[in-house]
Amino acid sequence: MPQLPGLIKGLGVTARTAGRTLFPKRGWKTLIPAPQKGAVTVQYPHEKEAPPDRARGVIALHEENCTACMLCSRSCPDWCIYIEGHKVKAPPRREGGKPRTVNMLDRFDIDYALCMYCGICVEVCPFDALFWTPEYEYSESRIADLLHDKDRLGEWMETVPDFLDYEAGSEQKVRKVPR
Amino acid sequence: MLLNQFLILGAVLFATGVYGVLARRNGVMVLMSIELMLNAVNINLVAFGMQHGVVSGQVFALFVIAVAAAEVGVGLAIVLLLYRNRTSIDVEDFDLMRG
Amino acid sequence: MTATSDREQMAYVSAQAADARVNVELDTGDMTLNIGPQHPATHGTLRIACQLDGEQVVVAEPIMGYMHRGYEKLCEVRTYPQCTTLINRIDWLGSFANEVPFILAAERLMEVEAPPRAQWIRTILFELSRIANLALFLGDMGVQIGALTPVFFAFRDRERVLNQIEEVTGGRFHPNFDRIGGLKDDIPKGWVEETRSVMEKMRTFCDEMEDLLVGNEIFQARCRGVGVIPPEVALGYGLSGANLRASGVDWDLRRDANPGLAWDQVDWRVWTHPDGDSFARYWVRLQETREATRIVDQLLDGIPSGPIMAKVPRIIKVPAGEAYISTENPLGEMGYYVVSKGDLGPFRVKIRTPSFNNISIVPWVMKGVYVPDVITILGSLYFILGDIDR
Amino acid sequence: MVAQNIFFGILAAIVAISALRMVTTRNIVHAALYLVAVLAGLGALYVLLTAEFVATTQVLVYIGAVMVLFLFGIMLTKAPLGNVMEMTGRQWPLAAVVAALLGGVTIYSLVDRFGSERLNTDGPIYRTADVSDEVFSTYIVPFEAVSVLLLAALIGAIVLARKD
Amino acid sequence: MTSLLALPYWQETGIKLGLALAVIPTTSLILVYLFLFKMMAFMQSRLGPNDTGPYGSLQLIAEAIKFLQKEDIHPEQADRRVFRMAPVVVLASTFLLYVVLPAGPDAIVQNLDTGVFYAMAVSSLSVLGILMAGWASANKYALLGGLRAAGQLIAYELPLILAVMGVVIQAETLNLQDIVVAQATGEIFGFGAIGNPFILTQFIAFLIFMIAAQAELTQTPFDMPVAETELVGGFHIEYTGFRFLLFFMAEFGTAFAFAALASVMFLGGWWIPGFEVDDNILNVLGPGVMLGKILLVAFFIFWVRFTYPRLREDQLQKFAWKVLIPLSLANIVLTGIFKVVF
Repeated sequence: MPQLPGLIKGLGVTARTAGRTLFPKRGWKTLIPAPQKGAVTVQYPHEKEAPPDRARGVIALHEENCTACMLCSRSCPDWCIYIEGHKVKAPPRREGGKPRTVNMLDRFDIDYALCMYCGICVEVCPFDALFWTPEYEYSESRIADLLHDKDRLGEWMETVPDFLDYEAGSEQKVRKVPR
Repeated sequence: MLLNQFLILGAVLFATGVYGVLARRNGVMVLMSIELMLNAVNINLVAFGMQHGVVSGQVFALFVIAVAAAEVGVGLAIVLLLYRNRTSIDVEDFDLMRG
Repeated sequence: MTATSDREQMAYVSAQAADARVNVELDTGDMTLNIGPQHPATHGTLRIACQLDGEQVVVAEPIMGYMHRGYEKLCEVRTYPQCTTLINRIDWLGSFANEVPFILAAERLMEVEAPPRAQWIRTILFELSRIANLALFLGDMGVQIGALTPVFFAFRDRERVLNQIEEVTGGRFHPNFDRIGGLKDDIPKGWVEETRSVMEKMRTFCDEMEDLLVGNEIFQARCRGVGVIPPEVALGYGLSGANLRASGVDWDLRRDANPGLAWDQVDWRVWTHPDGDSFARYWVRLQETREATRIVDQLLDGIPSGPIMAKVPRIIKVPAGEAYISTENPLGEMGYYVVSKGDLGPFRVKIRTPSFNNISIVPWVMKGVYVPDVITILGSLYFILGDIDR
Repeated sequence: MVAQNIFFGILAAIVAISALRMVTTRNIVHAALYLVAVLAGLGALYVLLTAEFVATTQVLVYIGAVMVLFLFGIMLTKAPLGNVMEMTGRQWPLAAVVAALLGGVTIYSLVDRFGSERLNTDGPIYRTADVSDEVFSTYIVPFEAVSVLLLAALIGAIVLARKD
Repeated sequence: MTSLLALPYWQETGIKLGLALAVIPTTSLILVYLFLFKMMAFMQSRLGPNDTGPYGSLQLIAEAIKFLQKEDIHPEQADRRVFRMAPVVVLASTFLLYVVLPAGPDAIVQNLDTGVFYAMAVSSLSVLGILMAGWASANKYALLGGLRAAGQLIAYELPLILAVMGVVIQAETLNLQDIVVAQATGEIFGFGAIGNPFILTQFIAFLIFMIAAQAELTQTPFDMPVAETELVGGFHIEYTGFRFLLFFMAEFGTAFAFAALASVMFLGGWWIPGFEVDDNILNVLGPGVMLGKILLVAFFIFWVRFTYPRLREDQLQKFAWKVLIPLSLANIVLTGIFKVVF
């Protein structure tokens, strides 16, 4: 078969794509134009994309686990985590034990205007207090509002998905999200 | 309409063209003034053609337009050549032949 | 090689003309056209100062630094894990590939080696980011010379690759997934199958590009014979990556100097093209994208089981020493020269980015070309601004 | 007839003023654009004189080709934006006198000869077909000559404008 | 002509001109919505504008309103008068084109004897506006774009006219209405049920016409005057707001006009097989048929636009002078021979 000229082939590609967009395969309804189905774009405000579970959308804080150890704050590459705490005497864990000194968290702010979403803080946290959630709809019109305090960060906790199972051959253990 | 309307307009255009050719220093401007004169002739041709009820006036106007196009092509080529060689299109600069 | 000698002669003549202009300051009516700093063809803030004669370029000089972010200096005041967040942002289209050489250099200094599973996953992600990067080039080249549609196809299909990267690393553009001694996490269940189907789609995308652009007569007319770089000149200017391979130099760090990733475990080949013109550069990159999908397919088949992290201390202190590791990144040879004094962070990081060297050939290759060819050549040299000004 | 006279007045004013501005303006691109106005006005006047083919040719050749060529040439020779003082030579008063004399003599003789003779509007109206009939019968030799002239001009222009 | 409610001449002309004036924004709206917004989006697996109005059909109106709100900016160095006039000149050229486009036996603004010739002459006016815009913007990119546009439009004017010549020879008339009639009454080797659309007998001319029209419209394989990635918009780089809108409207209005010319000259215009040529019903049905044919032609114009990369300036000139013009001359000779023989 003689080679088709590239010019015509190119037209074929675009026409085919247009056809596929207009008439996606939908069973017996295939011949009814349905670009809404055929287009690969997501019409954002109307329909929302579901990011993967591991997507780094926003950081959630499980406040009970935080000991204000400052590890996350120190390992942040652009120092956007602000932690303040004070020490309190907590009742002993067991009857008759010594009263413990516990760090109480006064302030835990993440400035998302500075955050680079690298996830180092989540990784270094030794007490499972920080989690990524795929939520992404928290843009603000004022840049100062991007500073999330610990209540706001705590609210994100509900949206944290469970950790995924691993592919076969992995020796990693699936962690649990504290609820 | 008077015949003279057109003829006098042609005369005015022609005189303006003559002024342009004589007074202007820029080569392209001189060419354009010549176009003006040719057009002054054209309107006379067409007006007289209508006055006498013959089609030759229009035919000659067409010939003039064709000749003008040829003239502009060559003229502009010369001007561009001058510009390239002398980086100027001022006709008063081109006085190499002056003794 | 007559084309070369003609070109050299022309370059010589125009250099003479340029010298004369500078020395005598005679206005010969040439026009200076600044392509950039804000210009669609420079995809970023690069400026090409062109001296034009009509539409012909007499001298073209790339002026860079509009987006310099001082990453080498910034790395000096950060710990090793923090550095990878910055390094991600050098070549932002193939960002996982950026992390690898730096991490490898640090690993060499610490004398640890990532476990095989980590190496395989690293290689897969490396190739995925290569595909994501090159796919955009394949479409963008069309835009540079006026075809609107390919770039939309490129964005459409690159999205799938980015999704795959995101599913593993959590980041689409800045994965920050590589760690000294291994990887941050293992791959989730079902990812391998999904990636296989995505690779299938990417091959379809490559076929579409072949029909839309490579086979297109107009594209060939625009690219063939435009911006010819002979092999010796390419080597002389330190070109690397597909730009070098398009000049017929069979050189690929993945094969020639594998720094410890899984490329030697699979069967693939290095594509070269003898012409050295813009078309050759496009063609080589197209074949490389295909080859990368094949590499990924093979790697997916044989991911070894095991841990993904070697034994490294929780607080990473790198022993004193120096190491230079370079890998074959999507854009070319990317190398990190890491000097450590035994601290938490590097003492000095020198980053050898491919785009910086690739773009430095612009004054040579753009002598005597037309303005539209400037765009073609810029597009086919394929640089990323973050990669020039890091 | 009134409408025609009004239109003639408007068009003639445009033509004459544009022509004057053309030879007096200091900006060469403006001059070319004024010439475009002159030519367009003349084209409209041809329509008034029932010479539709000449009018269309005027637009096609003069405005569409000749003037574009002019502007092209002007812009290739790097026409500066703004006014240039040295557009008019030192001898312009003399030129003005000559032109005024020429115009005065011509107009005087025209008025003297034709006076208020009316334009013969009842004569036959020649459409395009008649013009072409005339061109390709009576004037076939001049037509061919013009063709050869155009060809010669074309070749001449190419030879002149070539770089080598 | 008298059938049009027997209005005085000037009123009739006024109405017709008003209609033609209103048609330009409408047609460019149709083309932009159908092709630039929707078809291009589908060809790129997108959806296109979707929010404004049903299926996003009011998007262009919204954009027009947006353009109207914008400040009218002149560059500091610009030649203001010329700068302001340029888009009007371009739009005027488009408008004058609409004057001779027939949409039915009587539905035409002015049935000129030399309709084809007039259309060619008028369409060449837009070069003037483009050159003015390019020069007056005081911008190197704009000037380069203007010069490129001028060079290109002059070069492609010739094949355009020469391609039309084939049709003119076959129809034996320059009048666009008569060309339609000639196609309606013509027959190919005795088979006259669908008339003789000249696309069948003048296919080479049709191809040349479409290619040259593509170049005249500066659509993609020939869009180097506006080339976004090279000249960043070329001659209209400095235009904002309403003036840019004028350029935009002119671009698509002219595309519509050229598609209309093509459908009149090659596809049989407003005639529908099975009707008498001067049937009054065609005045009603004709515009619809015309619109369908125009959209078909425009579809091809834009299909090519969205698919191909652009040529280089010298390649474009070479293509015009070395391929198109000889080909169209050969077509004229062939047509002449066939005309004499048959």
